Amino acid sequence: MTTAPEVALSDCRDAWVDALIELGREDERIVAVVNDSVGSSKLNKFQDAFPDRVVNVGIAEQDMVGVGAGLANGGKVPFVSAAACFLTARAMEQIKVDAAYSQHHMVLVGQSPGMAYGELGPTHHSIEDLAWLRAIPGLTVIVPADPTETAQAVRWAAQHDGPVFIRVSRMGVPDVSPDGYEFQPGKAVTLRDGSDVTLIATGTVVSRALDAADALAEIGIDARVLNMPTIAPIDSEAIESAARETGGIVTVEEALTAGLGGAVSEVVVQRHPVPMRLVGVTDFAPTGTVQWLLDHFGVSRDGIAAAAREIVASRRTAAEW
Amino acid sequence: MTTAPEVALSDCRDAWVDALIELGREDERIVAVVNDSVGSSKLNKFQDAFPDRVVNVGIAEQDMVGVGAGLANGGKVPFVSAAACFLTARAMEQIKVDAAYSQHHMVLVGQSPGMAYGELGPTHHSIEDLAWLRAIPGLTVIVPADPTETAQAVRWAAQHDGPVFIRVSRMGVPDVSPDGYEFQPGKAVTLRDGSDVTLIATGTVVSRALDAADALAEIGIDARVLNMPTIAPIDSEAIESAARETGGIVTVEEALTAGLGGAVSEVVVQRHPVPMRLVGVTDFAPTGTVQWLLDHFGVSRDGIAAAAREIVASRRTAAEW
Amino acid sequence: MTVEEDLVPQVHVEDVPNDAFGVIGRVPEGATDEEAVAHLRRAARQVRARDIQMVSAAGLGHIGGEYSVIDILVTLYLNSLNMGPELLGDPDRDRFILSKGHAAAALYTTLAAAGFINPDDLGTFMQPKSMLNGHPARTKISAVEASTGPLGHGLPIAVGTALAGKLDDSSRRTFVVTGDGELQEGSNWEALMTAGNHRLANLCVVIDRNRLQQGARVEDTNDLEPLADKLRAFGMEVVEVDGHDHGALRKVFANVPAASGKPTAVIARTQKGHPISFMSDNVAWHHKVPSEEQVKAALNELENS
Amino acid sequence: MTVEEDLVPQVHVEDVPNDAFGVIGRVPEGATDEEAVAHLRRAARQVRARDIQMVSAAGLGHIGGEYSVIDILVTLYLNSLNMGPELLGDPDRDRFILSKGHAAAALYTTLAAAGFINPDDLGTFMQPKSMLNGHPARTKISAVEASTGPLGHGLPIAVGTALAGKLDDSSRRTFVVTGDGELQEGSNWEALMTAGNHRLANLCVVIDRNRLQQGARVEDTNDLEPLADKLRAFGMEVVEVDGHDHGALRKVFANVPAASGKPTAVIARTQKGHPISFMSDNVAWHHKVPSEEQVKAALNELENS
Ligand SMILES: Cc1ncc(C[n+]2csc(CCOP(=O)(O)OP(=O)(O)O)c2C)c(N)n1
Ligand SMILES: Cc1ncc(C[n+]2csc(CCOP(=O)(O)OP(=O)(O)O)c2C)c(N)n1
Ligand SMILES: [Mg+2]
Ligand SMILES: [Mg+2]
Repeated sequence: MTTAPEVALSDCRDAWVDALIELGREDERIVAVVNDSVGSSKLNKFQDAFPDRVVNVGIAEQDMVGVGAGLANGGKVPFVSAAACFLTARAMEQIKVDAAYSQHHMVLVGQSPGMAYGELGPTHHSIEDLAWLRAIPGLTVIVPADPTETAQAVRWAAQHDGPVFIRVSRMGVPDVSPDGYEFQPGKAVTLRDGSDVTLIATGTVVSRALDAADALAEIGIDARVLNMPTIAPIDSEAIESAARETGGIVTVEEALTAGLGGAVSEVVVQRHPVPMRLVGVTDFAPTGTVQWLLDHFGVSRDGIAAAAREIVASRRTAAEW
Repeated sequence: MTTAPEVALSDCRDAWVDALIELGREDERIVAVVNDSVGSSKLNKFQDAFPDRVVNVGIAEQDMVGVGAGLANGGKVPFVSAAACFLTARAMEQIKVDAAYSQHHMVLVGQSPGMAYGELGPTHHSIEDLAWLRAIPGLTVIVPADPTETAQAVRWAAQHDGPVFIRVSRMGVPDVSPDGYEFQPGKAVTLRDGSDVTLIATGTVVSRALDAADALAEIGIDARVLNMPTIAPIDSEAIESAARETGGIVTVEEALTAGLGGAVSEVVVQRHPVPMRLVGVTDFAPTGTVQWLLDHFGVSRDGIAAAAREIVASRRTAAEW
Repeated sequence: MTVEEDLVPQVHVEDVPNDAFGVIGRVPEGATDEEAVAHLRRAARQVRARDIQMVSAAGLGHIGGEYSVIDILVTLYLNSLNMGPELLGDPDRDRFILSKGHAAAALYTTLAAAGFINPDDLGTFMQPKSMLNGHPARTKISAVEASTGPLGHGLPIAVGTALAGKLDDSSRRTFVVTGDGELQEGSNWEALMTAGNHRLANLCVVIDRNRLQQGARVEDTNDLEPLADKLRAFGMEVVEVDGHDHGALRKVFANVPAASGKPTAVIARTQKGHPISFMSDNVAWHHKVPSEEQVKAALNELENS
Repeated sequence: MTVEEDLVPQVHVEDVPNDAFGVIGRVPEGATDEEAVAHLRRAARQVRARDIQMVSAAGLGHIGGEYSVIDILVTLYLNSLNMGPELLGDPDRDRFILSKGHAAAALYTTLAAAGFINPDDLGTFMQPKSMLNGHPARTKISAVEASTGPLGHGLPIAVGTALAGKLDDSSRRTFVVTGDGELQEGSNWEALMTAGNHRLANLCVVIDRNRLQQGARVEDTNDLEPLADKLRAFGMEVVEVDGHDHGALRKVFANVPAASGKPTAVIARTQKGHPISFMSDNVAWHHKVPSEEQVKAALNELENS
């Protein structure tokens, strides 16, 4: 085992709050709405800059999202920010009706999603959010992979006249965006070209997919890596091309596999059926840190690489028939 | 056009309440918990029989599910019954934590699901529930197709030591269960054998899949029809066999296609990739009756048959290459 | 078969009386109290007449809760709200949100009476692709500020728009109508707490206190009493009023914002199905659909009311 | 990196004091008031000592809200609850639900003191696959009646189990502890309304009134006052008590069910971080993790308390 070079890891909440402060300076309509989550959303700096523009409704998520919709009706551009688990599970009908069905211009910011809360346990994990929210018509669902993408997604959502959900990670992630990257809603980003198999990853674990591609290269498998920052609407074209051109797909997410995995599967079977493996969370987690849990569920360099190898092997066997 | 023979249609709520009354007689622990939904759940007869065993918390779905969990802790077997849209969207975190994560023995009964509320509009439609609930670990999700299956599912859930969600339809449905049918959790039912393509349907629209198979037979396509009453855990074996043996699958549901369609897609890509079409709801509905809306979204004899023909045609084209 | 069959009679749409109905407009400037009340009474009568025809023709609706709230809606739209079709683009316009969205037909009819929607369009109520579906949708009708239907959504939204008005020093007032059964939803108490603590004097919560909910009396389901005490403990300025008295309602609405600086909660004593003899205070009429005969009888009673 | 880094000091687990800790057991039968209180005080001191060591070693926990609730937990488990390891299978046992599940470490330590879990297992707190994860899970520990963590769940569940007891004419009483910030959740008001209307005298809601929530004082976030008025208007028998006074708590809990036939709501005045000088009433200590030095200083203060 060679020691990996030290990679700087960032908490995407820093990029989120810095972007929000910039937006706040440019646009008076920007407000934050929180559920006693100023600190956990890292909004203290925003609150210092704009003390009147933080609406803290206390521990009341239904009210929080409803108030957000009302602020939008009242001419504001609300960023409703809370731990992803509570925001989505507790205010699901408000997200469906007040945000999505009503097509209000409001941004829902799911903080510390996936298993970021680690040892705090499944009640605090937000592993269902991607599957849940992609099943709400009219809601754009974005999962940024690093600080660059986080800032750009926040900026894009601020001017998009419709409801958006953004997952903001606290787990340290390395930069994965190419130089000069510009986030485009609904568009996948090719991080690495390849022809044997495609790894489609989203959010915090894009870097793990890149690591897996390195591991696969070592054994002669040439993996394409796509970052899929938008889960809904999903980039069907990029998925179809990946299926056609590489003949197999592994999805990778810090969420139940009905999230990104489900979304990609639905495109693949309808456009160009190829073998897939869905790497992600498969159950309520045991106690453990987020890193331990990701490894536990196989959302790891080795787990992803093994899934890709299975696909390639099954294809080879099939070809030998 | 020949006139279809008159078919008797049933409101599955009658089977639900009759089964519950029988269970109530056998087992003192059975109680119903409702949100001002005695009438809409057709529970009046149960309430007449057991006036003390209906807990009506009023219009308060979070409390309703929490109280249900508490009743389970207190030794009761609660059937928590409310319109599916409110039960699932409004009490999502209670379903996740109090029912599923806690593995309480309780039954969640989603009444009038899908687009049964027709013209009352998307706020009252429960098209997301299957996608949402199948993404909750540890929760069994059942969608009965007719009165027989409804009664058997209710009976099974009453003795299953864990949380179960059952969708109970009010839209009139014909009988589709074979004589002597016995519901088995997690098991698909072959309603019609066939070798060219498989239609996998669930709930209210199983009969539409059967109609479509008739239509396909007329043009020489031999369609297998599976009723898939359990969405989670899904019957991976039946799906894999269908894929292997018929080479193509159409899913059919009165729900967003991320429900049954997503669940089947995820199995297909991982076990045996074949072309699929996902027939179901794809957006918030315009105003209209449930029948009009089902046709609008192509969840109709013609829409399903067309989807199956597309698959068969694409395969023939591929074969001709 | 989308509602209990026994609640839906066989109706021949063409036989349902279909009164001509036109824009009625606001109480004229400078009207005396008496003139204003007469205007509102007349309007309410016409709105009720059109409403029952719509519901009967559609075979769907919530006539009981529509008749209990119509006097409130008419007083707001034709008298009290600083809001009219010409003000829809004005950020400072007053806002109105019908949280008990199941009374949509009453709202649509009132909006037509106030000139927001074409009275002819009322005939499309519940028809395929109509903008008038069973619950009001903001994406379909520009005068609808919030999509409602699931109970317990309107009040938090109203708190948000009131809060935005306060942040902007706007003259905007926000009125929201909830059902009484609806107050069993915890989301409302979250919102009331927020409104009270933010001292949103520009907010007025009107509770349609008809004492019935869908399946039974409120007190037999999960009682709200002592309601005024609850509201006061959550920071509201509480006013009680006869919810069918246009003159009294006008005064109450004119007092918003309250001198105390608190949000106003109006407990409007109403009756479901008011004033129809066979519907009033009768839980069966929550969403029962009137037959042709019942429509005629109701229209007859309305004419003589 | 699962909590704010500035809240988590570098801790060398092996240097955190790790006191021996054993089952303490209930107040002996026939103990005088003084003896009982002495027993509970001693137990609470030991529970606090073990708790802070666990949190520091794990690098995670909610020490502020744990220290505010420990006297309540200890009084319940070692004195007031009709519940012990031997009663776990008894349907009529009293139920206890910690709705503010973030104080899990305090619950685990108390459960160990009461003999429900092996004191040695406390060392696994937050470790991979431990049954002691950050919030109590009923599937992992048989003494845990309800899985909690998301606020606003415990009280509706408590209402359900109390209701079941009432239906069965059981002697069971149900106690539930909520935070004060937690009462901003509407689900609690739904449950209180249900409890009040069903006159669940066998239910006791204890509010850990430490006046702080996660990020700020409750009154600066969304104030609860007048809290007693709110609770009374929702049908509760309201009792106020010093939540760190074991003697007073014993009496309050002994009065359940209340003579009035109403559910009891206990407003337990507490302090977050009590009684540690540098933690008390300090919002920073909601989920800050103590350093080795702070653990030692706290243990020292506890010894002299
Ligand atoms: C969240 C939610 N739960 C249940 C319903 C079903 N529902 C529609 S109207 C109604 C009764 C409402 O009673 P109330 O608020 O008193 O209204 P009103 O008497 O004015 O009709 C119910 C339970 C709903 N629309 N939303
Ligand atoms: C539904 C929900 N929203 C947010 C949180 C995050 N959270 C954990 S503890 C806490 C503060 C709780 O304050 P309080 O109820 O006063 O508890 P205590 O002061 O006793 O710690 C918050 C907001 C949560 N656990 N659940
Ligand atoms: Mg009412
Ligand atoms: Mg507190």
